[in-house]
This record gives sequence, structure tokens and C-alpha cells, in this order.
Amino acid sequence: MSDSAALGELPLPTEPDYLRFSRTVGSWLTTTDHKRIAILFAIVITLFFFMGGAAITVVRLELVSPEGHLITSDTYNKLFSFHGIVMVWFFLVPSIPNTLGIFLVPLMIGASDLAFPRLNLFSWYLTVAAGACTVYALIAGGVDTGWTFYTPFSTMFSNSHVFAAAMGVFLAGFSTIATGVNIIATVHMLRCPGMTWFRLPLFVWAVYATSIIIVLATPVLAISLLLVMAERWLGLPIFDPNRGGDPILFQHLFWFYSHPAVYIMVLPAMGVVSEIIPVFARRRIFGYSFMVYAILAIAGIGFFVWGHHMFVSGMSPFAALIFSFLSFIIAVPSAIKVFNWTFSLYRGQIAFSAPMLYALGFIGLFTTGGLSGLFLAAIPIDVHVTDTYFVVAHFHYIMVGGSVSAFFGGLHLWWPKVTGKMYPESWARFAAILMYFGFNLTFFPQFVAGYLGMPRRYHTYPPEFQIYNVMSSSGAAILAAAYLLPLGYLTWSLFYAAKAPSNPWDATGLEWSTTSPPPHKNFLRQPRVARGPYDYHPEGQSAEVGPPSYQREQELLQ
Amino acid sequence: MSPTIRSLWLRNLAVWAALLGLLTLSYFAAFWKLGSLTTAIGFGIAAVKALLVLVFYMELKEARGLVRLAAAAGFIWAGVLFALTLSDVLTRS
Amino acid sequence: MSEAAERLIREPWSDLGRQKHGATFGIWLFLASEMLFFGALILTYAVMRIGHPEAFAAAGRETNLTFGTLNTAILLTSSLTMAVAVQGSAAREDLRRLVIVCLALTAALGVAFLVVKGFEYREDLDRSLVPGPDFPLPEAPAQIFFALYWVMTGVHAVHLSIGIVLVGRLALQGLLGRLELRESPDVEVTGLYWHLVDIVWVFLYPVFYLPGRSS
Amino acid sequence: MISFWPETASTLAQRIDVIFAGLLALSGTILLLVLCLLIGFSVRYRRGSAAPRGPMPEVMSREFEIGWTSATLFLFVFLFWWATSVEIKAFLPPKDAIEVQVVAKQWMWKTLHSNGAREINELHVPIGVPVRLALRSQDVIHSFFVPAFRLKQDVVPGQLHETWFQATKLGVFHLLCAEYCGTDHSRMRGKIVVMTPEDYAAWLAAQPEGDDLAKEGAALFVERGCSGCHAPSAKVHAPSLAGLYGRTVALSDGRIVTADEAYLRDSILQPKKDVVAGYEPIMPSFAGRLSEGEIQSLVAYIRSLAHSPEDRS
Ligand code: HEA
Ligand code: HEA
Ligand code: HEC
Ligand code: CUA
Ligand SMILES: [Cu+2]
Repeated sequence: MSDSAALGELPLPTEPDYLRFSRTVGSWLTTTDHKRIAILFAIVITLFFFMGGAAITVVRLELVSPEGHLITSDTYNKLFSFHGIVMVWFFLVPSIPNTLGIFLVPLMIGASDLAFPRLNLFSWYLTVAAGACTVYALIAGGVDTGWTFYTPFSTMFSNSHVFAAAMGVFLAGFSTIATGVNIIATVHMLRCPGMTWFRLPLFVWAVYATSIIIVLATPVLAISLLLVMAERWLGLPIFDPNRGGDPILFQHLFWFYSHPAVYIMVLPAMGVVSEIIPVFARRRIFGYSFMVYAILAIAGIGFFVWGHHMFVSGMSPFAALIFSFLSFIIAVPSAIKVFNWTFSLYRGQIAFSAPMLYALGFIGLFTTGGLSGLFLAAIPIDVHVTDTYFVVAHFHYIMVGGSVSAFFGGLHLWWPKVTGKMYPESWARFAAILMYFGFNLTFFPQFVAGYLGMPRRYHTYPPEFQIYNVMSSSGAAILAAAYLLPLGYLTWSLFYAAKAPSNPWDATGLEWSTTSPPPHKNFLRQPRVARGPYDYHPEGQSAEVGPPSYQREQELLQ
Repeated sequence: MSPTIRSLWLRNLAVWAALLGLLTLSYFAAFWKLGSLTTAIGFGIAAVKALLVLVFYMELKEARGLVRLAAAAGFIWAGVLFALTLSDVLTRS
Repeated sequence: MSEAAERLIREPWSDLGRQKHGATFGIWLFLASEMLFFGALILTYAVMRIGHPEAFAAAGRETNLTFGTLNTAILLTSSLTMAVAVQGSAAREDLRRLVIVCLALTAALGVAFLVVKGFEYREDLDRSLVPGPDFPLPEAPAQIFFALYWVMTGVHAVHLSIGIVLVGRLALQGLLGRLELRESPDVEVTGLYWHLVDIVWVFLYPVFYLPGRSS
Repeated sequence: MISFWPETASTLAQRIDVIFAGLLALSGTILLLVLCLLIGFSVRYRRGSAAPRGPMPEVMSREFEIGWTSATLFLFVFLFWWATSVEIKAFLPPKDAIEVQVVAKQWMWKTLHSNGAREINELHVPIGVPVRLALRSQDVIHSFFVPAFRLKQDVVPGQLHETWFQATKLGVFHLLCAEYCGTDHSRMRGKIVVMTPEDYAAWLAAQPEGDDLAKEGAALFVERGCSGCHAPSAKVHAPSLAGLYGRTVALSDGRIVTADEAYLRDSILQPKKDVVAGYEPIMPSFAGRLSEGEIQSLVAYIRSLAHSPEDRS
């Protein structure tokens, strides 16, 4: 390990860290430092997460009684539409790639910034503009199309602010494309000496694959929304069945993006979990190369299955069969990942710190949500449960139980690196456990209600479903508390917590070899890498002390 | 005119001539009464023209593998979009 | 490496060759994205045309083939000048004048395209070939053809206008000596964008101008 | 009262429940396996425990990965095949089905029986008899959803959708709109009343003598000017519609099609699409000029002409 970037060998920087590099507000708003832009993104998405959460809090409150009296049907429709739009495009899609992703990718591959720093800043301003459009749509009276904007309702019948909302999503899409291009180019062009493809941390692989999906799928979303806007604004008849248009075509265009988008939302989370587990199990991730292929397979096959959202839409039965088959196939790489995470624990030295709790929660909830996806991929079952709460439960299990948990896990894991402060461990564990129980109480009853036949997007519902809704709403209250906790103690830690060392977890990633928080240019000297990621030793010693177990495992895997 | 400049022009003018030739062909071919073949010819010629621009003007001929890969990805994924959407549209009753 | 080249290096790159390669790769990624953008529009067109072949043939006869062909020729020629500019800027010799002239020509041809397109739009408007109550053709789906016509040529024109600004800016900077045209990645990147916008039009030509001519 | 299984009231529901239960068992097993491994490893290999560590044992190698990859792959292909076979069996309605026309609009369901009886947000059907539904929408996309039958079909405006069911249980069941359709989406609910065949016959007979669909269509046929061209006396050269329904029609572009409902509908809304051989394409489109209900009446009228003795000239 003579010329390696073994931890501690790099001279520690003496210049001020990136947070203190310059202090004016202007220096933040014109920064091209990927770490600062990541923080800017984090502020925006936190804001939107709580806005989306507040909207659905009202919804859950209303659903406690079958004949809701709290709000009108129109308000109800606007609330869940706002919730869906905001949570998907302004929170979950940019959540991990645009915060942890752009913060960590250069650090993890030993670069001083992303390939196109000004494009990066531009992307943030686009997000802000997009967010402004969406907030405008909300303030001006809201939008009531659901996050799916189905035609002809969105084009000819809705009296709400569809144009502004679609414009917001349209811009947000371009913002993610800009970040995607940036990340792909960075991973290809700026890896430091010795950082070969198969030494990349899985998080980098995951964000890289996500970026490919973003770049190739988002333009189609842009077109579908552009056509909706054109139809609303200029009366063009593209989706108007009365003039020969085809409403189902819209669904094809929308889902061509939005199915791959669900992998945009889960792949980075998988990457985070793949980083957390080795750190706290002190073990190399099991089957690293298969994990890489699985990531790429998910990204690739993810483009072939969108039609499973349209089984009852009037699509041709022949196409439905193709899409159903491919939907089963995409579960194979997900299965590989679940098994590999599980076996990474085998013979480890497992510590149950907060990030690890989130990661373990992720595995269980993702598996549950993924398995429910198989029910949906089976056409006859989907015919019954589509557009019911079964689907709502399915995707919240993956997106909230899975991705949001992983996001929180990553946030805690890298909090010391990002802010230079430790978070309060026992509070964090408590929040993680509370989140897990709150989550299951909120969304498990929805599976049952869904199979019993409770449709989604229902303001009022037949009274026999009340019991499940009451359970769900009480779970949501716990969940809200569990999400507010980190907001509290993480903010507290910024001011009062202990200073973090460079490598509090004894981890092997390159990002831990610089100071916390990192200096303006990330590394003072060009790092070099001479070994694979996750070079942990299971006997519990830290990476530098133990023998290079990585090589031995490599031999075993050959 | 230096020799570099001359070869620069010659090379590119040849491609340009081919492009305009194809454009002319495509103009007249649109009037041939061949049913749906006429449409196919129109798009076929467009594809050839696009290929010429891609290969010569956009220098995919000399480009590195990585760049070609990026270019190919665009076409392949557009192909997926077409193939699977049309698998529905063409078989809908 | 020349001193001028040194000045072109930007964070986080350490050498100009890689920076150029990175810029080319980056713009190609964006172009791949653009291909799906226009691909989705052409797919919309294809699906509609499969559903209403006669209406689309009838509508296709209403577009102005002369303007369309002329514009295609203009754009193809602008691609020629752009290609010469790019290759000239990459040549070992200093071809500064040639590059600037070709860039200016390219931008001018782009403007010419927009002017022709403007005349064509005016004619279309005069004949009220706009979806709506005054639409002259009896077939309802012919309106879809023209809806797509306006959207797609409009989006293309926006792209082209951006291209004109970018190319014009390069030419101007070159003229004022503010830009090191020879090693800068900007010329190549702008050129690639320009060519893609051109390719898009090459497909719009059979899409909007050729249908229905043979019947 | 808390229940975990919906009512099973159609032939389809029974078959779907079998798959659902099978999948439930399978994924329950897998979930249990994953959770047991997770918890088991977590406890045994918690930091500081005495369990032996060391490198991964020899058996856990590449073959392991390939093993579970192919195992899941086979399982998934099997699941696909199983689910699909049920789907395909359920696809075509039996020939002897009774027919009901359904029109969806914001925010109600209108159902029309073949004898002209109409209902709003209700549908009476006999038990044990296949019922074929022909669904249309007048405005946006709705979805005809009967949980107890495990039946759902989106209704896209501008298209004719078909689906069918056969009830196996007497009683009243929810009819819901499952596709979001605007303000009162959640109030677009109705009920399906399954009756014995005798009760059904009695119910049908007791319905107010509502204008027979075809009769209404006949009136419209004159009112909307169809007869101006299509009546035998008309000067315009247009095909007679008598005996048309169910026949094959030769089209001017060489295709031969069967004059089914979708064809009649298209002929009215998009006459240029299928021009009958030997006629000029002069018929105007009636798209946007007729409501869904009127189109249905016209189609019913043309269908009723199928059996008239008059031959097609
Ligand atoms: C991050 C988000 C995310 C992810 C990752 C997924 C993953 C999957 N989804 Fe999901 N889905 C959504 C988000 C997501 N989905 C959303 C938002 C909607 C609704 C949109 C709307 O209408 O508003 C939706 C809707 C949806 C539908 C349409 C439902 C409907 O509207 O009718 C279908 C149908 O096939 C489906 C299927 C799947 C499948 C097969 C997977 C697979 O990728 C899952 C694979 C994972 C596993 C299978 C688990 C792990 C595997 C093992 C442990 C192996 C062992 C298992 C066996 C051997 C059986 N999803
Ligand atoms: C992508 C991410 C994502 C996330 C994170 C969530 C998070 C949550 N979702 Fe979301 N949901 C979607 C994506 C997401 N959802 C989508 C795409 C839809 C479909 C929309 C559509 O049909 O178009 C949907 C729809 C949806 C429905 C169905 C509505 C309907 O069909 O009628 C429900 C119902 O329970 C629900 C519940 C929840 C809950 C309880 C949470 C919780 O996890 C949220 C927890 C967070 C908080 C609770 C915030 C805490 C903060 C506060 C409480 C402060 C409040 C302050 C004030 C009130 C002043 N969601
Ligand atoms: C201007 C004259 C005209 C009017 C008015 C008209 N039709 Fe027609 N119709 C035609 C002609 C001509 C054809 C044959 C050419 C074609 O298929 O388009 C035709 C074809 C048809 C067909 C297909 C017949 C076949 O043999 O396959 C149907 C069904 C039909 N019309 C129904 C109607 C109905 C219902 C109306 C009124 C709502 C109507 N038509 C009004 C002229 C007319
Ligand atoms: Cu009709 Cu929902
Ligand atoms: Cu999907």
C-alpha cells in the first residue's frame, strides 16, 4: 500500500474549509463549488419535502371520516396533486442525486469539482425557477390533475392552474438533465489516478446509472407536458378524442419517463445503502461486481416496462403481455441486490448506529414494496388493484420506506463530512425506529384497503374502509413527528454538537480521507487509489491496521 | 488559398453536394405514386442525410468510442420508445 | 501548451485535451437527450398519422413545399460552413480568418432560414392553417397535423435561434480577438449543437412537406 | 368490523383470488426468508459477539450469485406464465352474453339495457349469466370498477371498450369510478344489483316503457339528416344500411371488414377512414355533433335494421 491513498497519508489541508471559504450571501449564490451547490439544493428540497408533507397531512386528516367535511372535494384533489408533484419532482427525484450525489461524487472519485461547475449552478437556478412556478400554481389556486396529468382531463376539463404546474415540472426536468449530464461526464472524465471503474464505490455507480436514465428519459416527459401546455394554451387537438386525438398516447409518453423515474428515485437510495452497510458491518459488500451489473441492468431494463401502468387503459392486450413479462424480468436485478446486501452482513461486525438502522429498514421495506410490485405486474391482479390504495401502498413502501429512509441514512452517515459536526446518536436512533413503526402503521393498512377495493384519489369513500384509514392517519401522525425530529436535532447539532473528526466511522471511502468539512478544492494533493472500495477487515480493526482483506476476497471471488 | 484550406473545403463540399443531391431526389420522389413506399423513401433519404451529417460533419468518423456511445444511446433509446409504443398502437383493435 | 491554451483551462480540468474531450462528450450527452426530445414529437406524429392517413395526406398537401425545400437547402449549407469552421479551428495552421468568416456565414444562413420560415408562417396564417374554428380542411384530424406542424417547427425555430446566438457570439468574440478560437472547445461544442438542429430539420422535411404529394 | 378479504362474487374473482393467494404465500415466504436472514445475521454478528469471523467461506462464490439469479428468473417466468394464462382465459366474452351499454360522464354512470330500460348509477343483472358491457365515455377517462367482481376497465372518450363478467352471488355490490376524473370522482359511485333470473325478468318487465333505443335512433336518423342520403329515396348515392350489421363490407382501399359496432361508430364519426367501395367519400363527419347517447341510439337503430327483409342494393 505504499503509494496508495491510505487514510491519513494525505497532508491535512490548512486552508479554510468550503463553508468558511468566503462568507457573503453573494458568494453562495454565485458559487460553482459542488459542495455549496449541494447545500443550496438541500435547502430547496427540504422546503419542498415539508410542503408536500403538510399537504398530505391535511389529506390524511380528512380521510379519518368517510364523508369528509374538513375541505371540499376540489381542495382535496388539489392537495394530493400538489403532494404528488412536489414529492416526486421537487423532492425525491433531486433528493439524493442533487444533494449527496453532487456533494460526494467528486470527493469519492478524487476530483476537485464536477466536470461543468457553471452548469451545476445553472441547474440549481432552474430548480428554483421551477419551484417558483409550482408554488405560484399553488398560490394562484392549485392544480387538480394528480401528478400524472392525464389527458383529456388536464387539457380540456380541469379549471385549475395546470399550465403553471406543468411549466414547473418541465423546468425541473431540464434541471435534472443538466445535473445528469454533469455527473456522467464527471464519472467518465475526472476519476483520479488508480480509480478504475471497478474500484468505484457503489454509490457512484448508482448515481451514474441514475444520471443515464435522467438524460434519456426526461426529454420525453418534457414533450408530454409541452403538448399538454400547448393544448391548453392554444387549443391544439393532439390529445382531444373529439378531433381525432389520442389520450392514450399521452400515457405512453408520460410513463416512458415516469417508470424509469421510479428507478431514478430508488437507485441512488440503493447506492446509499450499499455504502452504509460495509461501514457498519465492517465487511466488503458481497458480490460487488454483481451489484454493479444489477445497477446497470435496472437502469437499462427500466426503460422497457412502462406499459404496466396502463393495463386497463385500453392498451392492446398484446402490448400488455409484453410489458407484463418485462416487468417480471426487472425484478431479477433487484433480487440480486437484496440478497447481496443481506449476505454482506454475514460474518460482519455489525454496529447498530442510526445510518445502519435506516439501511436495515430500507432492505425490509424495499423488499415488501418490491414484492407488491410483482402483484401489480401480474395483469389479472393489476386489473383489480390498479388505482386503488394497493398501488398507493406499493409505491410508498418503496419511495418513503425505501428511498426516504435511505436518504435519511445517508444524511446521517455523511452529516459529519458535510457539516463538520456530529449528530446526537441516541436521538437519531430513536427517530429511525419511530419512523419505521410510523411508516408501517401508515401504509400497511393501505394494502388491505386496496385489495378490498378502496380507490385512490377518493375524497369520500364507502364507510367500511374507515377503520383502515383511521389506522393509516394515526400512523401518519407518528411519521410526521419522526420526520420533524431530525429537522430539530440536526439543526441543533450545527450549533452545539461536537466537532467531527475526518473519519468518524473508520471508513475506507476516499471522501473520508480529507478533512470534515472538506477544503474548497476537496483535496490538497491529487489522491491516488490502489485498492478497491470497502477494504474493511471483519475482525474489527480499522482499515489501516488490518491486512488487506479485499485482495483475499477478490481471489475467492475469481 | 493554402493547401489545408483547399482540402478542408473539398472534403466538406463533397458531403454538401451529396446532401443537396439527396434533397433534390427526395423532392421528386415525393411525387412518385408508390403508396406507402413513397413515405418510406422520404424517411429513408432523411436518414441517409442525417447519417452523412453525423459521420462527416459531426465527425463521428474520427470520434472516440465514448462519444460514439453517447450518440448511439440517443438513437437506441428513441428506438425503444418507438418500438414499444407502436407495439400497442399497431395492435390495438 | 501555449499560453493562450493555458488560459482556456477551467476548473476542475488539469489539461486542455481532456477538457475538450469532456466538453465534446458532455454536449453529446445533451444531444442524446435532445434526440429523445424530438424523437417523442416524431413518435406523436407517427401515431397520429397511422390513425389518420388520409387526413394527414390532405394536410400535407397544404404546406408550402418550395419554402420547405429551400429551407432544407439553407440549413444543409449552414452545416457545411459550420463544419468548415470547426475543422478550421482544429487545424494545425492558424486559420483564424476562415473560421470567423464561416461562423458569420453560418449565423447568417440561420437568420435566412428564420426569414424564410417567417414568410411561410405568414402564408400559413393567411390561409388560417391553424387548428380552430376557421380551419379550412374538412377532416378534423388534419388539425392535428397542423398542431404538430406549429409545435415542432416552433420548437425547432427556438433551438435554431439559440444556435444563432451562440454562433454569432463566437464569431463576434473571434472578431474582437477576445476568444482563442484555435484551441477553445466552444467552437466544436457549438458546431455539434448546430448540426443536430440541422438533422432535426432534415427529418421535419419528410414529416411536414412530403406527405400527400403523390396523390 | 374489520375484514381482510373482499367479497368474491364473480367467476373471474374466484380465479384472481387463487393467483393472489398464491403470490401472497410465495412473497410471504420470501419476505420471511429475507427478514430471518437479516435479523439472524444482525444478532449473531453484532459487534463484539463471539461468533467466528474470518474470510467468506469457499461456497459463497460466483455460483451463489448465478444460483439465485437464475432461481428468481425461473420463478418470475413461471409467475408470468401463470398469471397470464388466467388473463387470456378471461379475455373473450361468451357468445350468449346479455348486453348492457354503459355511458360514463362526469360524474355518473348511465346504463342501458338492450330493451331500452335505463338506469343511473345502478345496474341490475341476473346471476349466473354472462353480461357483456360496452362502455363509452362522454368527457374524460373514467374507470368501471366492481371490486367484488375484480373487474375494472378504463373508459377512454372516443373509444369503445368491452368487458364482461358473470356474477356468482346475489346481493348489492359497489360500482366505483377508479380513474381520477375531476371534482366528484369519489362520488361517482353506484351499485350493482345481482338478482335471480326470475327476479331480473320481473324487474326488467316492470321498467317504465322508456323509449326503445332503436326507436330513438330511428327518430334521430331522420332528425340529423342521415336519411337524406341513406334512405332508399334519397338522391345522393349512399349505401343502404339495411342488413348491414354483421356483414362484411368491401372498402375502396381493398380491405374487407366486418360491420360491427366499432365499424358503425367509426363510419359515423370518421367516415373517411373506411370508405365503402363504389361510393364517394362525401359523408360528413358527425364527430362532436352527436352526443355519446345519440351515437348509441343510432348504432342500435342500424343494428335493428340487420334483420329487415329488404336486401342491400
Ligand atoms: C421508487 C419507486 C418505485 C420502484 C422501485 C418500483 C418498483 C416496481 N414497481 Fe412500481 N410504482 C411506483 C414506484 C416504484 N415502483 C409508483 C410511484 C407507482 C404508481 C404511479 C401512479 O400511478 O401514481 C408504481 C406503480 C406500479 C405499477 C402499476 C400499478 C397500477 O397503477 O396499476 C406496477 C405494475 O406492474 C408496478 C410494478 C413494479 C415492479 C415490478 C417493480 C420492481 O422493480 C420491484 C422489484 C423488487 C422486488 C421484487 C423485491 C426484491 C426481490 C426479492 C427479494 C427477490 C425474491 C422475490 C421473488 C423470487 C418473488 N409499479
Ligand atoms: C415521492 C415521494 C413521496 C413521499 C415522500 C410521500 C409521503 C407521504 N405520502 Fe404520498 N404520494 C406520492 C409520493 C410520496 N408521498 C405520490 C406520487 C402520490 C400520488 C399522487 C397522485 O395521486 O397524484 C402520493 C399519494 C398519497 C396518498 C393518496 C392520496 C389519494 O390518492 O387520495 C396518501 C394517502 O395517505 C399519501 C400519504 C403520504 C404520507 C402519509 C406521507 C408521509 O411519508 C409524509 C410525511 C411527512 C410529513 C408529514 C411532513 C412533516 C411535517 C409536518 C407535518 C409539518 C406540517 C406543518 C403544518 C401542517 C403547518 N400519499
Ligand atoms: C351527405 C350524405 C350523407 C349523410 C348526411 C350521411 N351519410 Fe352515411 N354515408 C354516405 C356515403 C356516400 C357513404 C359511403 C361512403 C363512405 O363509407 O364514406 C356513407 C356510409 C355510411 C355508413 C357505412 C355504410 C356501409 O355500407 O358500410 C354508415 C354506417 C353511415 N353512413 C351512417 C350514417 C349516419 C348514422 C348518418 C347520420 C348521422 C349518415 N350516415 C349521414 C353519405 C351520407
Ligand atoms: Cu369518473 Cu372518476
Ligand atoms: Cu412502473
